Amino acid sequence: MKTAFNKRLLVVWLILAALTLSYSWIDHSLSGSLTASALVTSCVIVIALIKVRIIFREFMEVRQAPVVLCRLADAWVVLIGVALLGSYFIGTAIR
Amino acid sequence: MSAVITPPESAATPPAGPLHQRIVWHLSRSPKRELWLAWATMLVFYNMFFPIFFIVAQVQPPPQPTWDHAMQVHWFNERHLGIPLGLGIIFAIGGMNSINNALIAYSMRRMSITRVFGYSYLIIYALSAIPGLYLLCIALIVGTLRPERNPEAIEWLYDFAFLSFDGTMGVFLIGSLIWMVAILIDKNRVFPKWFGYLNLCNALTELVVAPCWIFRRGVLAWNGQIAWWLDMVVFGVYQVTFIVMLFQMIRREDFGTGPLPDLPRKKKVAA
Amino acid sequence: MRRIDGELILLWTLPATIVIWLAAFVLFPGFMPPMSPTMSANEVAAFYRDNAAAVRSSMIVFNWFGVCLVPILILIVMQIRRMAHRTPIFSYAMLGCVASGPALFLIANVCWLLAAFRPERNPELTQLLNDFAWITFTILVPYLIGQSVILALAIYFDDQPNPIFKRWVALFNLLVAAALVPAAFVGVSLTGPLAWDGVLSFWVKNIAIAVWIVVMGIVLGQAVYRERAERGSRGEELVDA
Amino acid sequence: MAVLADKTERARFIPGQADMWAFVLFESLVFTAYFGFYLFYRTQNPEAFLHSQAQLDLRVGVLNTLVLLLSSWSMARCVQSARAGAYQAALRDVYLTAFFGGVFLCVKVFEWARQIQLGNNFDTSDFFTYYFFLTGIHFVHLLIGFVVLGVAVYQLRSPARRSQQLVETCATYWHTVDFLWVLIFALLYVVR
Repeated sequence: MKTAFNKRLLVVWLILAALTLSYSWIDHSLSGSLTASALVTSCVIVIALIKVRIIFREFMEVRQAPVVLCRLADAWVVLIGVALLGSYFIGTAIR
Repeated sequence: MSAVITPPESAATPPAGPLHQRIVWHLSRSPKRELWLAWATMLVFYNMFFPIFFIVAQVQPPPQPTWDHAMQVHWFNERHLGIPLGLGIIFAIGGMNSINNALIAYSMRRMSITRVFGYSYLIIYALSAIPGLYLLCIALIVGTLRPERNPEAIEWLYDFAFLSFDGTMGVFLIGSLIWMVAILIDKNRVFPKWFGYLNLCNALTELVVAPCWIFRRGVLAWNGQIAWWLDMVVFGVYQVTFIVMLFQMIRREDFGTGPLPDLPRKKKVAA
Repeated sequence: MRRIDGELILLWTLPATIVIWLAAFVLFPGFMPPMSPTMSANEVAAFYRDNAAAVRSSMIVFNWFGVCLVPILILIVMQIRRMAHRTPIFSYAMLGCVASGPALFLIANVCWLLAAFRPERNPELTQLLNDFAWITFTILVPYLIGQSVILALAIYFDDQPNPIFKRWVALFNLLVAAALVPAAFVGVSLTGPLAWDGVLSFWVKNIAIAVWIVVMGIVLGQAVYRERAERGSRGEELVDA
Repeated sequence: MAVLADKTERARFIPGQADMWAFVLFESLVFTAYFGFYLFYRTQNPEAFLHSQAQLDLRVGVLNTLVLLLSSWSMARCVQSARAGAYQAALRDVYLTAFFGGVFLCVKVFEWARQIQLGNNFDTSDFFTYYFFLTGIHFVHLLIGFVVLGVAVYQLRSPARRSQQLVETCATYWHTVDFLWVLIFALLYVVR
């Protein structure tokens, strides 16, 4: 029983680590060019939010929590995403 | 401690009648009149405190730290009556603050914990009012006293006032943490645990104010969006919450030493 | 049972405190009569230059004995605890008021001493220190008002046949609190009754404080002695074994 | 099969105190506000931010993220061990969590020291103000996290205590510190 649980957590960790390393790849593919990029920013934020959601669901066990908490956690991820992308794009627009 | 008198049961039920009569009864005859009076004082104090700072004295939200001497002198001149009158009211009603702290200290006394928490909170908040409130008010009043004063001296008073207000959050921070620990380890269920965690949120945003000693512009300056506005929002939420929490505590109070009973839901409607 | 040994010693420090304060008050050349807020910077500087010795000696005495009222206030806190209250909330509130008055007074005190420290200083700075000292000294009323009102409420709620303090003490405290309120508005004007040398801000406020100290000293003394007598008649040990 | 049965049998539950979830949601709102201000002001002067940002070493950030994810992983294992009654394993997992947290702190301090050596202080540029501010406030949360881990150890050590609810509450706090760092890392190191 314990090993079964641990395997799932291991897989979760590996996915999170892979997503983290994908940042290295994004950074590398830009090869040090110093330009603002809405595309990169959006990708980076979305990947971070995916990671946050995985942490919520797997590590924080929201997956097994009452539906209210599930919805609330998802709503928060969306809220954070909207706030972050919103401030970035509003800032870009009114610059 | 205080002599405890058990009043006859009939005296403990509020009389029927219009709202203002019942309020008067709660404040003067009810067995919980001391607590209700303290709570009402708290409500009155905070309902006067914020309008005075924002509307009468107009010293909040804070002005720019980057202003030059001419602007600072102008700022003081615009408020030459608002500051001494508004802050004068603050000095006249300031003693109420002590009753607020006493009520909060009492909430800790009602918990299943040592008295040290309540006394520490009481003393820390009595102390914190000096750098966090009175000293800065005095600096502002002295600043408006003589418009012809050397602008450099005015600038000193200006900085003193706003840095003293924003920059001395440590006392409030530790007080908040003391209340948090008290709530979290309490077994008498005086407050819900999430309120304890909200104390931590409040304490953490008060940490964020400290950079105002370093920055004169940007989000961390004494009027910055993070150091001032966000802190105000969190503090506002915290404050409204604790006023409501204390209200609930007094309603549930049974003057015992064990766990606070829950409110009887039906009975309230019937009454 | 609360131990009461030594309460009389603390109580009898009050006359000594009053004498010392009165002496220092009279010794300070700026109090009799109070310095005018309309003095120019040069006049203020000249005042501290000419009266440096008197300013220093009186303010050093105040610095030493400024906190002497605290034990008396704590004695009042102890009497509030004896009252027929359901909660200790008034004694807590009173305790919260105790230290702030002396703390604000000491700030004023330090500013006066600083003003006299360097006579050759730019007069504008000396005037700034003088303003700060006077405003702080006059406006230190919030907790004095607070403790009077709290005491009045505590007495009013003390429902017992033989209350600790009589009802008139509550009324007296409210009166004193009302007399202290105008001093909070000292910053409004440099002249007139509200200015720091005015009738309301200086004379009424300071006389009210003095009368409060004397009257409360007497009624507190009565209460303390009565408590001892009651304990004695109940045959309790006055001396802590 | 047994796992499945066990799972369906157990009703859906809130991990830890619901109160801690209120903290998590509130605190993440506060952080969202910090991030929002950062992103907004970043777009007002992108060149300066990009220029300062180029001085951060992404590898240090990646390493720290992996380390903190490891700590979260072991904390999650701790909760499951404690739930299964394997308290020795649970204790070991808390210590492991604290160890990874400690590694994170050391790397963080090292990184700060290096940036200061490079001349990037709290007040040298807007980007580094945000960098030190966000990493600093997160650092404080992590320090509180050690107190929280202490509570978990205290609970797990004595058979008389062992409140599963408190252990889960502690874990929820620790994961919050982790996911906040995931966001901070993305926003400070990689966003363009």
